[in-house]
Amino acid sequence: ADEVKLQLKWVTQAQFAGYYVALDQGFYEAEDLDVTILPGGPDIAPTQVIAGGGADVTVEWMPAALAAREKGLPLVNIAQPYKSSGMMLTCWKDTGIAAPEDLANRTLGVWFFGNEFPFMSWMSQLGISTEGKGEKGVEVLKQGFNVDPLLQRQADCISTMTYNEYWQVIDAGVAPDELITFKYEDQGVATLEDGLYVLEENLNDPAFVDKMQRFVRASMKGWKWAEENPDDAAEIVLDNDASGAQTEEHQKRMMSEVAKLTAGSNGALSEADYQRTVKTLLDGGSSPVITKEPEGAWTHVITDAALN
Amino acid sequence: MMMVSMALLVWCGGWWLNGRLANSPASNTSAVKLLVPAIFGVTLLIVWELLVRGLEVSLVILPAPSVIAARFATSLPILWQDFQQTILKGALSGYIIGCGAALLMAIAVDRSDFLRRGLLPVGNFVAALPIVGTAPILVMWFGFDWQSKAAVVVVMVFFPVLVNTVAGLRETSAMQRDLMQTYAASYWQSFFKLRLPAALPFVFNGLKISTTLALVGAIVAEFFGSPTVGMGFRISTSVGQLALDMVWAEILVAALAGSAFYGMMALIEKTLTFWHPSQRG
Amino acid sequence: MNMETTTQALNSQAAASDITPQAPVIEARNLDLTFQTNDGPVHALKDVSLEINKGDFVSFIGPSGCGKTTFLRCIAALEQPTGGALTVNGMTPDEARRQRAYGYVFQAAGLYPWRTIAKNIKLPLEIMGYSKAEQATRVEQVLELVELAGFGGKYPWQLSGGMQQRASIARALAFDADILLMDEPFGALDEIVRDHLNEQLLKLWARTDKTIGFVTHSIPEAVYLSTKIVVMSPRPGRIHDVIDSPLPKERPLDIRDSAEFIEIAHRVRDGLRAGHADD
Amino acid sequence: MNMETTTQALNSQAAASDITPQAPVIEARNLDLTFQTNDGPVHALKDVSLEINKGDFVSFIGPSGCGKTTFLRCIAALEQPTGGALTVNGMTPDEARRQRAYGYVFQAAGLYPWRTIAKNIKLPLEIMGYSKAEQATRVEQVLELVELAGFGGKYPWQLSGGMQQRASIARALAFDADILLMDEPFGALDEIVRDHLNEQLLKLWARTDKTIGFVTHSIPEAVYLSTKIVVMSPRPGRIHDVIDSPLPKERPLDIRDSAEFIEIAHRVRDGLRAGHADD
Amino acid sequence: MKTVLAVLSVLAAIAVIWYAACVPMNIKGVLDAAERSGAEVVPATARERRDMGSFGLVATNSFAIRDVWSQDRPRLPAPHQVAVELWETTVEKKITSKRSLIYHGQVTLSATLLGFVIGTGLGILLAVGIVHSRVMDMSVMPWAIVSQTIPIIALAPMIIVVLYSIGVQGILPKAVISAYLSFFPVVVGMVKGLRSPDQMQLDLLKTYNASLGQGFWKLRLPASMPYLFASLKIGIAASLVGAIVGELPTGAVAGLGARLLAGSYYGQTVQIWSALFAAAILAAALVALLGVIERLVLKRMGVQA
Ligand SMILES: Nc1ncnc2c1ncn2[C@@H]1O[C@H](COP(=O)(O)OP(=O)(O)OP(=O)(O)O)[C@@H](O)[C@H]1O
Ligand SMILES: Nc1ncnc2c1ncn2[C@@H]1O[C@H](COP(=O)(O)OP(=O)(O)OP(=O)(O)O)[C@@H](O)[C@H]1O
Ligand SMILES: Cc1ncc(C[n+]2csc(CCO)c2C)c(N)n1
Ligand SMILES: [Mg+2]
Ligand SMILES: [Mg+2]
Repeated sequence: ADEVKLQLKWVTQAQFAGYYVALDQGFYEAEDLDVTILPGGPDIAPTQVIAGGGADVTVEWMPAALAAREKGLPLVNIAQPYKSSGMMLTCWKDTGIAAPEDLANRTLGVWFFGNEFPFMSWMSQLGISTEGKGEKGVEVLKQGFNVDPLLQRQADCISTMTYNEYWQVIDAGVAPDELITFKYEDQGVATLEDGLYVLEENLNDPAFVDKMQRFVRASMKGWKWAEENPDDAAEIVLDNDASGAQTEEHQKRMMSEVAKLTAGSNGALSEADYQRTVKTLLDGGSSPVITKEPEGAWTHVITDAALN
Repeated sequence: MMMVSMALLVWCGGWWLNGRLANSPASNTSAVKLLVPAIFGVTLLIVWELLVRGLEVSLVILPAPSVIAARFATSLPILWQDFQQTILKGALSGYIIGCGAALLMAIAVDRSDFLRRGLLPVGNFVAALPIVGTAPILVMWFGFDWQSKAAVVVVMVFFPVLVNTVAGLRETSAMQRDLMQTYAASYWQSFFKLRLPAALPFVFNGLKISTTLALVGAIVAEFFGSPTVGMGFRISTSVGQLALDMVWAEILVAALAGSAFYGMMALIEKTLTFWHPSQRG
Repeated sequence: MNMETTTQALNSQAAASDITPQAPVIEARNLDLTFQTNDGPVHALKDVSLEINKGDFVSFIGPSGCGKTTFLRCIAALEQPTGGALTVNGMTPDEARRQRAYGYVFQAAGLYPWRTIAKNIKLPLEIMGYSKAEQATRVEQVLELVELAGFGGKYPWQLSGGMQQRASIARALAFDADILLMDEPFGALDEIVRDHLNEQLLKLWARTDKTIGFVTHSIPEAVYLSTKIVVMSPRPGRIHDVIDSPLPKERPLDIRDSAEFIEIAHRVRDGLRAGHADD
Repeated sequence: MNMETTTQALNSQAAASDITPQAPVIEARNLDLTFQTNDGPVHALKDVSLEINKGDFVSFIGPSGCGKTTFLRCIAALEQPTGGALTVNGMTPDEARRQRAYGYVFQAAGLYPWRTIAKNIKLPLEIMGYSKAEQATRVEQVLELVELAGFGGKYPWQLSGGMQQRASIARALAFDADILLMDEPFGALDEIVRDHLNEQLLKLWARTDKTIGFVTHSIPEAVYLSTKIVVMSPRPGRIHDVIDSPLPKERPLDIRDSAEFIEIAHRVRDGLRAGHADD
Repeated sequence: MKTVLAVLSVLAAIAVIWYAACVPMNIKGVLDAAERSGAEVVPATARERRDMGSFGLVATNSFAIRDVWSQDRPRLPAPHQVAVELWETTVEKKITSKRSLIYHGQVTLSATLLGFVIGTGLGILLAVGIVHSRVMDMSVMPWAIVSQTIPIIALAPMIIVVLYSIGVQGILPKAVISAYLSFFPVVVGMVKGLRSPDQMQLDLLKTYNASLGQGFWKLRLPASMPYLFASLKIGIAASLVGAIVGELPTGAVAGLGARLLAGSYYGQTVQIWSALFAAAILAAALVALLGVIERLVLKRMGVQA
């Protein structure tokens, strides 16, 4: 069997259910693949791992991947299981925030580590500076791993994913109507998340391409299986979580939310979505994520072969 | 391959040169004492540069020293801001508060045998709490700005200083204490005239260990939440952006600041405990 | 060496404290001291009775471990006897200590390495609250007395062992203690220096009427200096013999060649040997 | 100071020694040693010339800091002279050291605390590669010699200071060194024990015909033990007088009351005093 | 005995302070929950409460105090909450369970021990080199100090990636990080220890014409033992911290570090605290174990207690 090492962007959770399902249900095996899934974490830059040769393919957000490309690390998107973005900003309603314009002069929690790009683009579209509080500025905090800054009211808003952190806020006893959320999708600044990326040079190797075709085919099969059997998929994820930290309730709910994001995709990258992401990123204001239109940052070679 | 063998050559050359210097008659002059480690460091840097170039190591894995130096030179304003936030505000204030509190506590502990017996084992236990666990808690308690970093530093430096000071205050010989007895000296007289001076070498041991702990503590704490400035913030953000040259520039700042901080304490130690055999050479 | 000023100061003190001529300054009755150690109890002093009068110069001599140091420490309230009675100037040793009645010279110099010689000698003066001017003059005086004038600014480790020991003697002489307790103060010195310091000590004693307790291993030294020689023997530590010296207070160095001297020395040696034989 | 007698004595002595009748075992010519210290150079030895013959027992006496230890260390190649010539058995001191010609007894016992007394004595034997059986018998022998039989299994801190010092002497005697160098070995002992060890040392010396260099501060000890007494004086360290002892090899303890003894002692004392006056 | 009593009373005092501290620390969370469940809270809204002092809130809402010790996600969990969690995750869980702290502790422990062995070995080797070679002493020592001013958490991911890229995965990368933290105290302690023999002891061997090796084995090494153990105790604690730090960027899959992180990620303060205590207990146990070994070794060497 051919070995494939997959680097995830984050810890083992239903966000990556498709891959775990494919592994668990033997879809990879059926394609004659021996797949190792490497969980990520707060300190892992998947781009760096793949650059170092620690993985063959990685799950990454497109802004980070394009930024890496500009830094001289030629990553190529070979598949895009996630159709839409799950990112949003979650705020306390009682702070008086009702619309994006009200964000000025607030304290906002943002993820960094390469995940800050969509937020920066959005703020620059709103014409809000991120350099500090003011009429047209916000104070940005580097948000840690959890939703405490919101719960402790150290920040008025924090970044959340529809499938994860938002529900942690709810689980902490907050009623949904105490909150107001701004989805990046709704604000027109959505960027593509959780695509599959490989190193460009590897695509010159037919054996590698073949391996990736089989990998993507099996993975997409896993995703579709997960969408249809969310509860079973969540169980599979739980079985694979070595930290023992995930709870069944949380993973099942995450799976059902994730299914909404993956539903629209058959695995092939939509060119329109790509263009929208690039445009958002180029609009990044004073310090844009990428400075010029990337070239060759994606390919349909794999999905075309895999999905037909 | 050329560069790799050149690296090997430079390495051997550096050692040879240092060997000559260290065993020369001039080896006790302060110039040589500075020169030898400097040559070692430079050798290390050249070897690093040659290996990275020779083996064509990717920039996003390990940048060459020249690249780091260039980044350092062009990013001075940012580095200075980060230095202020992390070292001057976070590490330094935490260091002063932590060491000060530890010194006061040590005096209290030293006065009461009961406290010493009870507190030191508990103290050693608390000191073993890993910072990666305490940092998120302290960030939750003290907020995102430098106050929480200072709190982490306080927790980190408190026990080394306490333990060393308590040990130092007990370091006097029986004869030295008996002498004070025959003078019927009061507690504070014998404290200031005997126990404190005798404890100084130990106190400085703790203070020196704590310099590096303070630095590392303040930086690490920023990984768990920070404003958008600071060395820890910059490092974690830059890793995510694959700006490894920036990461290493910050590490360089940390190493420079840490060495300077340590060297400063060592210098103060030297002037205050010049009488101690370890300082007399 | 000009000691007149010191002498005056010291004399006036001595006269003032001359209250009860009859009562002994130090009186031990059936003193007992047992140390509890890991290897079981050590009987360091057993049934020790001794009277020391004002102005006495008492030497203690005996094999290693016979309790000489322990007895001196009891007098200075550095050790608590486990039995018997001990009074100093009619008080308990601890009360006497609080009144700063003692100058103690330890076997090793025990100077504080972070203080210069002068500041080491100043130490007791600072603690006892002497005025700055008084401190300075006294330091000058005693430095001269032990022939260390000019070395006040040096640190202890810059001096030889003998000079350190002299500094520690100076430290004990700097303040006005009635009772001087000296635990083998000249052990580390060579014979010439030792002779010299012996002479100085005798002069000082003659001038000031201090009461001195003195531990030594040297028989000639004990005989030369003392009005009373206490020979001790070990296991358990006890007094073997107390020899009152008939030698006059005025003692030139060559008194050591006199028949009287040699006789006393012989008696001490016999006592010592007997003590050793007990082993 | 009379160098003629010395030379004569040396010659007659040399004639008596068996192997190389003409050559002295240790020969120093105009030896010089200056230490470079932070406070400037210290002239520890100046122009020191001395010959020691096989079987000599040479004592070095002099005020603190006159270079006694330094001279012994030069002989043992522990210190490098800065001028002059020094030969041991016709070789350089370092060559002699490599041939393991020395047994050195330091001023403090310096036993390794992690080794029992027996294993401490074994240390040089292990290093010099003696067989296990040989090691065991030698340890037994020397333990008996210094009267420590039965204490081989104890650790140093379980013994008194005197016993430790004896163990360290045993350690130096355990292997076959021609030359025994002893730096104030009995300084810390009381007079009775010291007398006893002096007797033992003399007996051993008589039996083995070793050459011994011995540093002491005690005039009677130097006179009692030596065939030759070297009086040194300090700043710079140099030889003040060399006194050949006319005492016989057989020396009971009470030889110390003889007129001859007292006369030599006087001469040594005078030399010492003169050395001090140089200060 | 006296020590036990003293420790117990200090612990009791800490517990009292701790319980008391829970009141101001947790009052806001309790009041938020109370407000949601319809209770009358003064002031009534979370917005207003945000800007108020904790003690003021305690004063105006004394009814809520008893809840501060039983919250789900407290800012400061009460001691019994931590104890219960510790108990449940150690004693009441199967050792093989992923929720068992013993399972995670053992994962961390193996990396700690491996790192400790590597770090100690390296430290001793360096110290031996430094003591015997002037060049090493002059050139390496300053840089060893500098190495400790580098924040390991910044280096850790890079170390992992570099090791990944040369094919090293699993326990070794973690061990390398923990070795990095533990070698320094060992170097410092051992250099001190190997240099602890005084001039006389060294001269003695010189008069025997002992070789360098004999000097090392018979004098320097035995003399350094007390120093070695003192630094080993510091080293093993540092090793444990290293292993935990190393667990974060290795995907935090298992181990006490993963536990800490997961607790932090989901705001499970009780879980963080119990993992923290588990780590400290593990460190204390390792140090105590070294203490026992030390006593045995030194006793065999005859060194006085
Ligand atoms: N603090 C102590 N604890 C236990 N035993 C002690 C203590 N101090 C002294 N001893 C023991 O008491 C006995 C008497 O000791 P002391 O020091 O008085 O003897 P010494 O006559 O002064 O001997 P030396 O001439 O060696 O100084 C010895 O056996 C000694 O070991
Ligand atoms: N390693 C050294 N460095 C500098 N000076 C030294 C050193 N060793 C000895 N000296 C100096 O050399 C002189 C002679 O010292 P040495 O130890 O030989 O004297 P000594 O006669 O043995 O004295 P003591 O009777 O006190 O042992 C002294 O002034 C001493 O301070
Ligand atoms: C330090 C840190 N960096 C990034 C993220 C963001 N992130 C990366 S993957 C992912 C999906 C999981 O819900 C999220 C939120 C984070 N949380 N913490
Ligand atoms: Mg004594
Ligand atoms: Mg000497």
